[in-house]
Formats: sequence, C-alpha cells, structure tokens
Amino acid sequence: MKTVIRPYGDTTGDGMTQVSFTLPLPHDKKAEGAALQLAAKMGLEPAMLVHAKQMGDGFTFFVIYGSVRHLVELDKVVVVERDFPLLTAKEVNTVVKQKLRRKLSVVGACIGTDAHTVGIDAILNLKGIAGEKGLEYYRELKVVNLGAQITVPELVAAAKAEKADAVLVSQVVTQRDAHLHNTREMSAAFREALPADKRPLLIVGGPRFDELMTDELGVDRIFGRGTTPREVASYLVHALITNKAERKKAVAA
Amino acid sequence: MKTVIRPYGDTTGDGMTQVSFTLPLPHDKKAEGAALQLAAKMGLEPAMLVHAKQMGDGFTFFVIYGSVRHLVELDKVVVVERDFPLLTAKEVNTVVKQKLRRKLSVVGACIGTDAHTVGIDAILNLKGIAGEKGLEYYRELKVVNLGAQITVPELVAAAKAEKADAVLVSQVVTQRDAHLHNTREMSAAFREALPADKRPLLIVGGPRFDELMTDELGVDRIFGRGTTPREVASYLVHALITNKAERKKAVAA
Amino acid sequence: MSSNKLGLDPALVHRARALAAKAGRPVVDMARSHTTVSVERAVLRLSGVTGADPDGIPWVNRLVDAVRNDVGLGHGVALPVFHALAEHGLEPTGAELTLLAQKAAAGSVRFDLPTGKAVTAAKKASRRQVAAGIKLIDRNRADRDKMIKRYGDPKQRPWIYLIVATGDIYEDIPQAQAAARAGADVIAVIRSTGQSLLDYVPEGATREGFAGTYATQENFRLMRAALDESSRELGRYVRLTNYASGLCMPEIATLAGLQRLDMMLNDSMYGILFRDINPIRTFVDQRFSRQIHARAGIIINTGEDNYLTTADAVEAAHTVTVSQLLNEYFAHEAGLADWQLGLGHAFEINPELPESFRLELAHALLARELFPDAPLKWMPPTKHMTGDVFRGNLLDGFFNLVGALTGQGILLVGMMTEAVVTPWLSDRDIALQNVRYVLGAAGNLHEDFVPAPDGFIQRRAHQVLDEAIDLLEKIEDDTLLNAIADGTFGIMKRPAHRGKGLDGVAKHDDGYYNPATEILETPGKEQQ
Amino acid sequence: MSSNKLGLDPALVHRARALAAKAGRPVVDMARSHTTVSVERAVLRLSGVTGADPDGIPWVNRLVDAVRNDVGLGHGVALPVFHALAEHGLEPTGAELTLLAQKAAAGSVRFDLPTGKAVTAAKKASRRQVAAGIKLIDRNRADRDKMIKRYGDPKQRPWIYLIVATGDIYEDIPQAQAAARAGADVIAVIRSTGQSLLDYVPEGATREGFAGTYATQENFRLMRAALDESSRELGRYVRLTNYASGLCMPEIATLAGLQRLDMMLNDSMYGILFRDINPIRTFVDQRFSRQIHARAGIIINTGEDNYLTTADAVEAAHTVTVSQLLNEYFAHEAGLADWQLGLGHAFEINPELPESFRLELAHALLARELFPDAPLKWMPPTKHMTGDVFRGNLLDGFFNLVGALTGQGILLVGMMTEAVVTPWLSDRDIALQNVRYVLGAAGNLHEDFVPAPDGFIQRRAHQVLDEAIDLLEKIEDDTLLNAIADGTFGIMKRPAHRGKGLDGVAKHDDGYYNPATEILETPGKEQQ
Ligand code: B12
Ligand code: B12
Ligand SMILES: Cc1ncc(COP(=O)(O)O)c(C=O)c1O
Ligand SMILES: Cc1ncc(COP(=O)(O)O)c(C=O)c1O
Repeated sequence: MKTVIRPYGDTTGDGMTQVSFTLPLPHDKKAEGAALQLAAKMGLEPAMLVHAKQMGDGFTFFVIYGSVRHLVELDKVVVVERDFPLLTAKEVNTVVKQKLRRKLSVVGACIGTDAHTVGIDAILNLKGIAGEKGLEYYRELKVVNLGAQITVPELVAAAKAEKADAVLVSQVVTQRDAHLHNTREMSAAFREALPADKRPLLIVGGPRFDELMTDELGVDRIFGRGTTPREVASYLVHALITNKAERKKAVAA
Repeated sequence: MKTVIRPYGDTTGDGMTQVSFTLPLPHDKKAEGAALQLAAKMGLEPAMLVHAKQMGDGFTFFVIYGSVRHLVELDKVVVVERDFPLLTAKEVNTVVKQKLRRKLSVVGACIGTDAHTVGIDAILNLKGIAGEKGLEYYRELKVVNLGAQITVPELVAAAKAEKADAVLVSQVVTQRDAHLHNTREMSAAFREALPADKRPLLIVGGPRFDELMTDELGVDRIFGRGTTPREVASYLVHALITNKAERKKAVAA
Repeated sequence: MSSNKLGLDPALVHRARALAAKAGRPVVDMARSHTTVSVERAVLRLSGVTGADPDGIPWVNRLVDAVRNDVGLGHGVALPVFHALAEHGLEPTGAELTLLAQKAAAGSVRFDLPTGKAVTAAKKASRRQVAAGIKLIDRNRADRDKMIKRYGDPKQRPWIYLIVATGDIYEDIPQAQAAARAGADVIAVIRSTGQSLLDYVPEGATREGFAGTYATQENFRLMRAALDESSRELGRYVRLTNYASGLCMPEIATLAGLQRLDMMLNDSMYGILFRDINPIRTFVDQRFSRQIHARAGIIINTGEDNYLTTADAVEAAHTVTVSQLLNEYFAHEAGLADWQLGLGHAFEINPELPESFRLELAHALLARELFPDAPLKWMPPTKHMTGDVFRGNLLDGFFNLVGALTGQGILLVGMMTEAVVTPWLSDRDIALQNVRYVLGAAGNLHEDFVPAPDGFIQRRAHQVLDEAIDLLEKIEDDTLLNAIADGTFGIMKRPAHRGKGLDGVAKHDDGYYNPATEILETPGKEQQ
Repeated sequence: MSSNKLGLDPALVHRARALAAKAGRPVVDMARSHTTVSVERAVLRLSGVTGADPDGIPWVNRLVDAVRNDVGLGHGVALPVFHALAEHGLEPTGAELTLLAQKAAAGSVRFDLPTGKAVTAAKKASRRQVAAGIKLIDRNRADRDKMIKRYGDPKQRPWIYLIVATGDIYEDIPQAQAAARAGADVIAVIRSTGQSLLDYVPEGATREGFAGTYATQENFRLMRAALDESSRELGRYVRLTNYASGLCMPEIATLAGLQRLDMMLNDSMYGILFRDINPIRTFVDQRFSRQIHARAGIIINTGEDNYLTTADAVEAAHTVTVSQLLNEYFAHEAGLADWQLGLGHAFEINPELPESFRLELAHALLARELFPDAPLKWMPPTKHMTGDVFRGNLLDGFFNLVGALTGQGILLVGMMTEAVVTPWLSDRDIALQNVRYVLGAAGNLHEDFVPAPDGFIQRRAHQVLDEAIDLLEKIEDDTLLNAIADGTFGIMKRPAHRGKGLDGVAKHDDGYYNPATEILETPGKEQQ
C-alpha cells in the first residue's frame, strides 16, 4: 500500500474535500473573501465557495469545496490499536476462574451531571449491544452499575466497598469539555484516595473521546464510538490478569 | 469591527467547523487515524471524527467536526470589490449615447464544448434574470449572442465582424479546469488576432470562476455566481467609456 | 385537524381513557395528601420571597428548611411562616417575608404552629399574600393574550419549536432572536445538565451551564423580554419554553408563571424515569406545578418521546400511548384544558426498518386521533441520528413530513448534528430551512393522505391501541407505582421508595394548609 | 402500477394520442425519405467495418465520404460499396470492407452505382453482410435475456440509475462497480462535453473526456464486461446506459446493440434543442437509431427533463407531456414496444413555490397514468440545486419520494453536489443511501396516497393535460418543425434549416437501398 495518499473526489490524487462553517460577518463580497482566506489556510487550493447564506444580522454560513494540498502520511498515523486478543465470553470466564481465582469486580457509572446511561448500560447490562451480551452476562465478573449522575466521591466509595478491580466511567456530554473535566476529577480522586497498587483499573468511554488521551486524563484506557462489551471484557482480562506483570512494572516506574 | 475573527459554532471564538472527505482506504482504526491526521493538518484541533463509512472495497468517507485554529484576518482579505458605479438602464443608455455616440457592440458566446447557455442568456437576452432585463433590453447596446459550443476562431471572427467593443464568454463546465483552459485559449487568440488597441474588452463569467484570476487568464474582468445584467452593463460603460482614459494608459504601459 | 382516518372504535378509545383514569386515581389521591419542600417553597415564592444567601441558596430554601426543622412540613409552611411574621411584628409583604427568612437563617426566629384565632389570621394573611402572587400570574396571562391579539399567532400549524443551548444566557439571547427571525414560533432554552437534581433554583443571570443554561427567574425574564422585542419586530408572538421537571418542578412552574413563559416541559414521569427522582416526590410536585400552569395559561409538553431513546420505538409504541393517556388524566385533574396539552411523541423508529415511515405515520396519527384537541408535541429523530449529517438532514425532512401529514401541533425542529453537538447557529438555520421547505411544499398533502382501509397504517394503529389497553389493564390491576418499578416506561426500573428527593416529601397532617392550592382549586374568585 | 388516481377522461387521453400521431406523421414521412451520413455509416458498421485511420477518423467515415464524393448519398452506400467490393475482387466480409475503405481513402477506388444484375448482387451481398451484424445484435439480446434469467432483475421498482462521469474509462469502471455494489441497478456513463457534435465516433479506450467519458465501442465493451462481472458477483443483472443523441445517433445506437448495452438516451428532439443539431438530420437519425434499439431490446430514455432546465417547470409542464406523446408516437412507429419507453420527466419545480411537492406529484402521476406500460425515467432536481449540499440531499429525498408515490420505473439518482461538481464517489454513496431510505421506509406509501377527488393534485393534472391538448392542436395546425422553430420546447428556437449537420442529410433518390432498414422493417425472418 502507498504510504502517502490524498482525499479522493472522483480521481486518484485529486484531494477533493468539503468544508462548512459560519463566520460572524454579514454576507458580502468581503465575507466571501474571508471565507476563502480561511479555506486557503486550511489548505484548500483552489477553493470554490459554492454556498453562502446570511443568518440573522451578523453571521454567514459557507460551504466550500476544493482540493486540499496536505498529504496524508500513513506511516505517521498514530492510533490506539487493539493490543490484546479478543476473547469469547467463555475464554474470559476461564481465564478469570483459573488465573484470578475469584470474581473480577467491576463498578460502572455515569459521573458528574451526565445522565446518558445508554452507553454504559450497553457495556454492562445483560442486554448488551450489537448482538453482544454485556458484562453482567459473564459469570466470572461481578458487575455493579451505579447508574447516572453519580458524584466522584460516591464512585470512589463504591469502588472501595466493592473492592473494584476496574472502574468503568461513561461520559457523553462534551460541551465545554465536560467529559474531560469530569474524567480528570475522577482520576485525581482515585489517585488521592488509594495507593497506586490498590487503585482499580480506570476506564472511561463515550462517543467523543480521543482514545490517545489516556495520559492526559490519568486513566488506563479510553473506549470510543461503537465499543462492544467483548472488547471491554477482553481488555479487562488482558490488563488485570494476563498482562499484570507489565502493569505492575509500569506502576513501580 | 474586529479585524481577527474565527468561525462560530455556538459561542464567539469557538472556531467550529465541519469537514468531509473520502480517503482511498478501507475502514479501520488506521483509516480513522489517517482522517484525523488530515484534519489536524487542516488545522482542526481538537477534531472529532463523527462518521466513517466504507464505500466499496477501498474507500472510506469521513465527517469530522472540530475547532479550527486558524484566524481569519479581515484586513488581509483580498476581493474584487465593485469599483464602478451601478447604473440604471437609462443611465447606461444615456452615457453610451452622449459619450460614445454610437451603439456599443457586444458579442457573447459559450465557447469550447460547453453548452450551458442559461448563464450567458441570463446576462444577454431580453428576459434577463432576477427581475433584471438582459443587455438586449438596453437600447444603446448592440448584442449578438452566438450561443453554445462556439469555437475560439468562430468567436474571434464574429468579434471582428461585429466590431465588438466587448466580448462576453461563459464557461460553466469546470471539470479538469476546462473553463480555465478555454479562457486562456480565447484570450491568447484575441491577443494574436488583434493589436492591443483594437482588442475588445474581454469578459468571462460562470459560477466557478475565481474573480481574482484576471491576469492569469488574460481577461479584463471575471464575473461569478449570481451576476446580474445591470452589473455587467455598468461595468461595460465604466471600462469602455467613463474610465477609458485609464484603460488606454494601462494598455500603453 | 380532527379527522377519522384510522377508523378507531370510539368505544375502545373511551375504554382506554377510563382505564387511565382508574390507574391514575390512586396517584392523585397520594398527591393530594402530601406536600414537598418544593411545593412549600413555591408557596413562598408566590408570597413574594425572593433572592438568595451569599452562597446562592435561595431564601425560600432557608425559610422552608428552618420551618421544617422546627415544626416539620406536615402542616405546610404558610401557617408557621405567617404566624411568625405576625409574632415578629413584620408586615405580610414579600420584602418582610424575605427579611423573616434571613432572620430564620441566622437562627433568630423559631417557628411554631399557630392555634386558635392565630390560625385564621395566618391563613388570611397568607392567602392574601399568595393571591397577590397569583394575580401577577393572571396579569401575565392577560398580557400574553393581548400580545397574541396584537402580534398574532403563527400563520401555520405545526408551530415551529427550536432549542437554544449555549449555557450562557447572553449567547442564548441573540441566537434565540436569530432563530425567531428565521421562523421559529417557540424558543426553548435547554437547561444545564445538572440542574434538575438541584434542590433549589439558582438565582440571577447565568453564563456557565453545560449543554444548557440554568433556569433562573432572571434568565426567564431576560429571554422573555428579548422575545417580546422579537415579537414586535416580527409581528408574531414568539413563545418561550423552559423545563419544569426536576426537584424544583413547583417552583420553576411558578417562576414561569411569574415571568410569562408560554410553554413548559412538564411530564408526570420524566423525572422519575430519566433523573431517578423519587416517584412520590415527582407526582406530588407535578400536580402542584400543573395547577400553576393551568392558571398561567401555559401549555405543557410531556416527555413520552424520551421513552423511545431507551426502549425500541416499535416494541414500546403502546407505552407512549399509555403514558399520553395518563398525562392527559393527570393534566385534566390539575385543571389544564385540552389546548394546553402538548403531549409528546417522537420519530424514533430505526430508519433501516422496512416501512419505518409508514409505522411513524401510524403512530403519529394514532396520537392525533386519540387527542384531537391537544396540540401534540412532535419530536424529531435523535437515537438513530449519527455523525452522517447529510443523512441526518434527510431524516429530519421525513420527520417534518410526518408532522405535516398528521397535523401535529408543535414541531420540535430536528438538527442534523443531533449525534454530534448541541445545535450550532447554522444547524438551526439549516433545520428551519428544512421545515420551511416541507411545510411549504407539502404542508397540505394531508388532504391526499388516506390510509388504505384496513391497510398497513390502520392495522398498525389499531394494534398499538389494543396493546395500550392491555397494558392499562395490567397497570390498573397492579398499580402505576409498581408498573414504574417494573420498568414499564423506557425500560427504566424505578421503585416507589428509591430515587432522589424522597426526604423532601411530607404527608399532610390534619390542618395542613396551602393557600396556593386553595386558590388554584377554587378558581373564579381571584381569576379575572 | 396501473391505477386511475387522477380520474383522467379516456376520451381526452385518446384524443391527445391521436393528435400526437397527426403532428408526428409528416416528420416520419420526411425521415423515411431521407438518409444521413451517420445512417450510412451505421450500415457499414453493421457490415463489419471497424477501426480508424491514423488520425483517429473511423474507416466508416472515410468510406462514406468517398462514396458521397463519387456518387452522392441519395442511393445509400450499400449498393456502391458492395458493388465496388465485387469489382475489386474482395470478399463481402468486414475485414475486406475495411480494406476497401482504406483503399478508397488512399484514392485507389472509385465508386459507381451498379446497374442491372449488379444491383441485385450488391443488394444480396450487402443484405447478407448486414444481416450478420444484426444477428450479433440479436445474439446480444438473447444473452441479455439469459443473464436476466440467471441473475434476476432488480427486486424493486423503480430501478436505481446512477451516473458515472470521470472522463476516464479506467476510473469509471471501479466507480461503476462500486455503485452497483452499493445498489445501482443501472449505470450510465456520461459522455464528454464535446462528443455529441463530433461527426464521427472516436475509437478505443479513452481517458481524457471533460465531465464525461467518450462513447466508443471499446469503452462500451470494457464497461459491459465489468458490469457482467458485477452482475455475477451481486446476483442481479446490472444494466448499462449510454447516449445515442448527437450527430452519430445511428452509429452509437448500433454500437450499443453490438456491445449489449441495455438502455440508451435517445430523444427525438434533444439534439435539436440542446445541441443545435439540424432538425431534419436529427429526425432522420433518430428513426434509424430507434429501429436498432427496438431490435436490440434496448430501453430508450427520452429527454423531456431537459426542457425544465431552461423553461419553467410549472409553466412548461404541458410541453413535457406533448413531447412525451410525440416521443411515444415516434418510438412506436420505429418498432419500440411500450416496455422500452423510458419517457423522461423531472422534479424541477422551484422548491420555494407553495405546494411545489404536490405539483410535482400531479405532474409525475399524469405521466404515469398517460403511459401506464412505459417504465418512465424520473429525473432529479438540478436547476434549483445550489451549493447548499445539505438542502440538496433533502430535495433529493423528496424527489425520491415522488418517484415511489407515483410508481416511476427508472429513478435517476440525484446528487447533493449537483450544482458543484460531477458526482464524487461519496456523493453517489450518500445519494444511494437516500434512495434506499426512502424506498425502504416509504416505498409502499403509494397505497395510502389518494389524491383528493377534484383536489389540488387532480385539478393540476387535468389542467396540464388540457394545455397539452391545446398545444398539440396548434402543432398539428402549424407543423412540428415550425413549433420547434418557435421555441415551443425548452424555449430553444431551432429553425428547420439551421443547426449543425444539415450537410450530412440526403434525400433518397429512386432506388435508394438500405439493407439494414429493410431487415429492421420486416422483422421475423432474421430475428430468432
Ligand atoms: C438517548 C439520549 C438522551 C436520553 C438519555 C437516556 C438515558 N437514560 O441514557 C435523554 C432523552 C434523557 C437525554 C437527555 C439529554 N441529552 Co441526550 N442524547 C441522547 C442521544 C439521542 C443518544 C445517546 C445514546 O443513547 N447513544 C447510544 C449509545 C449506545 O451510544 P454511546 O453513548 O456512544 O455509547 C457507546 C460508546 O460511546 C461506548 N461507551 C459509552 N460509554 C462508555 C463507557 C465505558 C466504560 C466504555 C468502555 C464504553 C462506553 O460504548 C457504547 C456502546 O457502543 C444523543 C444523540 C445521539 N444520537 O448520539 C443525545 C445527546 C448525547 N444528548 C445531549 C444533551 C445535550 C442532552 C441534554 C443535556 C439536553 C438537555 N439540556 O435537556 C439532556 C440531559 C441529559 C443529561 N443530564 O446528561 C447531547 C450532548 C451534546 C454534547 N456533545 O455535549 C446529544 C449529543 C444530543 C445533542 N446533539 O444535543 N439524552
Ligand atoms: C441547466 C443545466 C444543463 C442544461 C443546459 C441547458 C442550456 N441550454 O444551458 C443541460 C441539460 C443541457 C445540461 C447538460 C449537461 N450538463 Co449541465 N447543468 C445544468 C444545471 C442544472 C444548471 C446550470 C444553469 O443553468 N444555471 C443557472 C444560470 C443562470 O447560472 P450560471 O450558469 O451560474 O450563470 C450565472 C453566473 O455564473 C454568471 N455568468 C455565467 N456565465 C456568464 C458569462 C458572462 C460573460 C457573465 C458576465 C456572467 C456569467 O451570470 C449568470 C447569471 O447570474 C447545472 C447544475 C446547477 N444546478 O448548477 C448543471 C451542470 C452545470 N452541468 C454539468 C454537466 C457535467 C453537464 C453535461 C456535461 C453532462 C453530460 N455529460 O451529459 C451535459 C452536457 C453539457 C455541455 N456540453 O456543456 C455539470 C458541470 C460540472 C462541472 N463543474 O464541471 C453541472 C454543475 C451538473 C453536475 N454537477 O454534474 N446541463
Ligand atoms: C418532559 C421533560 N422534562 C425535562 C427534560 C429535560 O430535563 P433535564 O433538564 O433534567 O435534562 C426533558 C428532556 O428532554 C423532558 O422531555
Ligand atoms: C436525451 C438526451 N440525450 C443526450 C444527453 C447528453 O447529451 P450530450 O452527450 O450531448 O451532452 C442528454 C443529457 O442529459 C439527454 O437527456
């Protein structure tokens, strides 16, 4: 496969791209020029301003098409690839039973003022999602789903009470970076409440997270759009059992 | 007014922008990473990849939202502002009659293989557009509309025969830059066929032209999306009569 | 539009209504025999207590807490408060009541239950004072009527309802005005995510909500004033909506009446199901809040649409119908007229499902024909919206078309970015353009829409009604509270004695007195 | 779908058809008494002449030009060519005919009209040779039937028709295959902008079209082979379309038959109106090309949709109807069966116009009910599409809905980028998703769509039919050629003796002989 590619409109290498945005300007030639300036800064060259519509007094919406001059360098793409094997429920149960020799304890919640439970329920509840059963279905996992709008202190307390091996937190509302603030608050609270070796594995999930931000947010793993329960279960087994040695090392360092 | 602005999603300065494009990759994590890399190069930071859909074997369509970090510098916006007064039909006729003292001769056509005549007809034909009558309505203008798919030699010949003061050319098809090639061919042919002082004013129009490209294309003026006949008539009077002195100077230089 | 395109059997419809009344009655009885901190705070707000302590806790909260501490809530706060007022030589005015609250907070007032003549005096004083508050509400209603007369109602049905959700009232205002100018008939200011679980109403103009702006009296006032300006400008009365649901339902309802809001989200079960608020607390609060809305001429919007975000829109279609019937019963009981019932339902069927559009038509038409005189609030697709905004705008168009074909009263405008962000300015503009196109181009297509006799649409509607009746029978048998506990609505299981805010509920003691309820339940005298 | 939702008066419909026949008859007579360079070249192509000179001018052109130079076209080329062949001791095979062309181009052959027995010999030889060509067409038709039997037709009506337009056959192929995989039933390869005015058909595989790919025999072959592969893969016969219209209509029609294309754009007036091709040239070419299509089992697509890009879709609605009736008449006359008539019409009413959607329904349903057995080609909005691609996708959705509600046969899929670019890969995908949603969700809604008796839709349809009859009366009076000259269709004025290609027309002399016409007009013998 080539390592340098460009967007494709209808011909290889044409770089064709569509952009839309609003500028806080009434619609006139100058505003169109401003929109084209921005398109140029974004790398569209040449750019066609194909639609402009004034909204109210002082805003104009633009649609621009054009060829973007940037190259996509595939060898420099950074992603969180799944670095653990995808197990079946049976395999997960077997590993937990044979290696951990007790039930693996999971506490889940939707924290802060966020009340979107459908995502965390999809991961935890029996019903699951996309044809996969949720973690409750796994015989060797003990799941406590605290539900929505749980405060961080409540969550820490529950994690302690349940001797949680892993804490799963969902965040769906992202306006003003609510999800990032809440996650940071949560991970800080766990760091404060528990010594590193007693701290549960911290996992957050939600449709708008950047999976690369684990370090910045102080969590062990981030799951994004379209996560399935099996992926999470497999990761739990990997991080808490199969790969425990490495984890210990990392913590010590 | 501020001279530096940013796109507006729902809060002043948030920079919010929408982008979509296709990459020639099957859909997987790596492809999403590639899309995000491109978004970053376009200046979206942070960028949310909100939609990815594989099409066929080897292509994936992406929709990305995010805050674009570029600033729009209003004082650096370059546009072709109307630099001539907008006249009524009556005023146009009066100026032509009093100053030119003969009918102003206009030849129009859609050149090359382009057969989109609606645009040039809107400018030239009686019927006009957007409630404004076309140039045929102007008593003091003599309009010859050659129609579609006119070759450049045919156009030059007609311009000579009609002693055209101005030649109006329409180009709508832009695939593979057809409009640019045809316009360059046309202006080169006029340069070759006629000495500078005999050459008619060359005007091109069409929905996808960049109005700033006059020099590159060797024409006097470019009219874009939504042009009205009155603008064109006013420009003709300005360029050929009112402002003739300047034009002569420019030609001499 | 009051047609009979579905050929519903009137006897069946009557039976469904009767069952809903039977199922709802015990809950009403419960609501009539309990009060809550928020009901009592609402009474104080009607009496003119305003403002908050330096920590932002409203004086109504401090006062109710103090009374409760001293004598409990079982008699209501009116008697102990107005009794204390008299005892301390204060005048029965809002200002002096607020002073009393401050003193109480400082610990310099103790409350007692009056006895003998003092009871009559306290009752009279409190009733007079609350009546003054209700008079303000009445005046607002009259003002609204006048403005509607002057500026006119929207030319078309459905009314176009748009959401504003920046979190900052000062960003909300220009956006709301722009939306109105672009064609919105109703503006809803979405609330910050945390607010419904706050057991107090924040104060003042606010700028820091998350995914919504705090509902405060001042924000209400600012936005209503801005929309009055827009109404004048546009020659069309632009309505304002906010959310009553939550732990402060009665108070927010009251503030809405005091600031001339025009519609309020007010559902009998939303708080229970989607905010895990205690069911008893909710039902008690709900009844009072609806009495206020009835008086204020406010149109309520119920929340059945939400069920379809957690449950499947086809499987659970009948639960929407059941809930609408219950909401209707509770609303009538609280004094609301049919024109005030913006019963909710939504376009939430998986668009991949064959015949999904016709199923939507069946459901929407069923609601329309069951409640011919209610405006009905028609909610756009949310659950099956994705980041594919092009597809999103298309689905919204078909949603709008169902709205037009089935004569919905209030069309909540869908946003193509539903799955992405709270609406941007441009999203709203694109969405309104969508609505305008559909209503302009196909607004009268209902004349040519005739569900085939015994065809797909009719059969589906009949099936949903049958399922609704079956479910109502079960509920009547087993009680509504148990049904809620079992996850009947939105698959959310909410036992009657769990959830937030139960500690704010008190059973009426003998001699419970609430001047507001008294006035609201015997209309005529104070009402002009 | 053959319903009577409009309550059209059968007598009126009959009258409209009779008028069209009367108006069309003189044009048919003219076509029967003239030939053109392209008709004659088509005869040579059927005889097996292939290839081009080093400048890319096909040998059929060189040969026809040589014959014309020597003896004119009035007797057709068959006689002089096969006579010369015999004279030069060449065999009547494609290869030797091509050799003859090369010799003629080199000036080493002179053509004469045969006389006496030589006439019979030349006739016989040419007829045998052309019959072989037509046999190939027949075989392709049989192959198509077999493949349809094996792979099946699309499951749904309308068939989904998608355009590919890169200009490069090797980019077109993967895009066409991707489109087929994504659900396209018919792939149309748009032609390069200049081709229709070329008086020859380019040769070979081409990569440099503007906004379309050249129609060449080799490009046809490559694409048909690719789609055969897709048909196998998908278990559904994927049809291929190209454009016959233009100066080479008869030849391209022939090549389409020879390469098993399945549909062809073939309108009686498109070339006249939109390419300024001479009317007589067009009508002569058109008749021959349609006879070929009839034989090849190819479905034609007419071009009434185009009128609505230059004329107003409401004002000119009846001109579409008139043109459909004329196209039907000419098609029947040329031997096409009803199932081969993809008569065109379009969703081109200004979407800002009140009731625009219902007007579209009225027009589309009128076409449907006037031509109950024709597949009808339903064209998407183009003129009122703008750079607002979000709105564009919405309009396309409502266009798709009209298609489903009125039982259109062939749905040309609209692109949200219509006003911007020739379709991108992603545009096609978004467009197909749109179609799938509408057909899946509302494909059967026509069952519930019953235009109100004497309501808006019925009245509009009746009005358009009345206006069409009025116009046909005028045309019959004044001749079709004059009507065209007056700008009746698409506001384009095209006098009968102006326009391109008139010099390629010749009146039949006595003894004109065309073996292809002879075979095509007496079917049965050669046809299997
Ligand atoms: C359903 C829904 C609701 C329901 C929630 C019901 C419930 N019990 O959850 C109701 C109607 C109550 C609701 C209310 C509100 N909502 Co809401 N809602 C949605 C909606 C339509 C769907 C969300 C959903 O259920 N997705 C399906 C699930 C399965 O997907 P998911 O959450 O992404 O989860 C998957 C992955 O992300 C991942 N995952 C998620 N969490 C976790 C956790 C872990 C540990 C792991 C491993 C994985 C994981 O795995 C899941 C399965 O694949 C979205 C719009 C949309 N179409 O996305 C808006 C949306 C999320 N809501 C929104 C808002 C603003 C609200 C309100 C705040 C509006 C208001 N002010 O009134 C309220 C209040 C809610 C609150 N306090 O939080 C916004 C958020 C905007 C933003 N980006 O900040 C959205 C995007 C709509 C919008 N455009 O405005 N909402
Ligand atoms: C109508 C139309 C046709 C009609 C044309 C009829 C006719 N007699 O003109 C028909 C049906 C024949 C047609 C055919 C084709 N079309 Co066409 N057509 C359109 C359509 C729908 C509208 C164009 C239009 O009339 N606009 C209205 C006029 C008033 O606007 P305008 O041209 O922009 O003109 C204004 C200004 O630009 C300016 N202006 C324009 N010219 C001039 C000149 C001067 C001197 C001045 C001062 C101003 C000026 O003033 C005008 C008034 O404001 C567009 C899609 C769209 N919605 O834009 C496609 C479109 C232009 N067509 C397109 C194509 C590809 C074709 C075909 C090549 C397809 C094919 N291969 O078969 C054919 C062949 C045409 C050819 N040989 O050129 C593409 C071009 C793609 C591109 N960017 O390269 C478009 C964009 C559609 C698409 N997305 O594929 N088409
Ligand atoms: C009936 C009802 N009440 C309230 C809300 C909003 O509640 P909150 O402010 O708690 O998010 C909704 C949400 O859509 C609702 O439908
Ligand atoms: C009937 C018909 N023929 C031909 C064409 C295309 O012609 P050209 O290849 O000349 O652009 C069209 C365009 O849509 C058409 O409708």
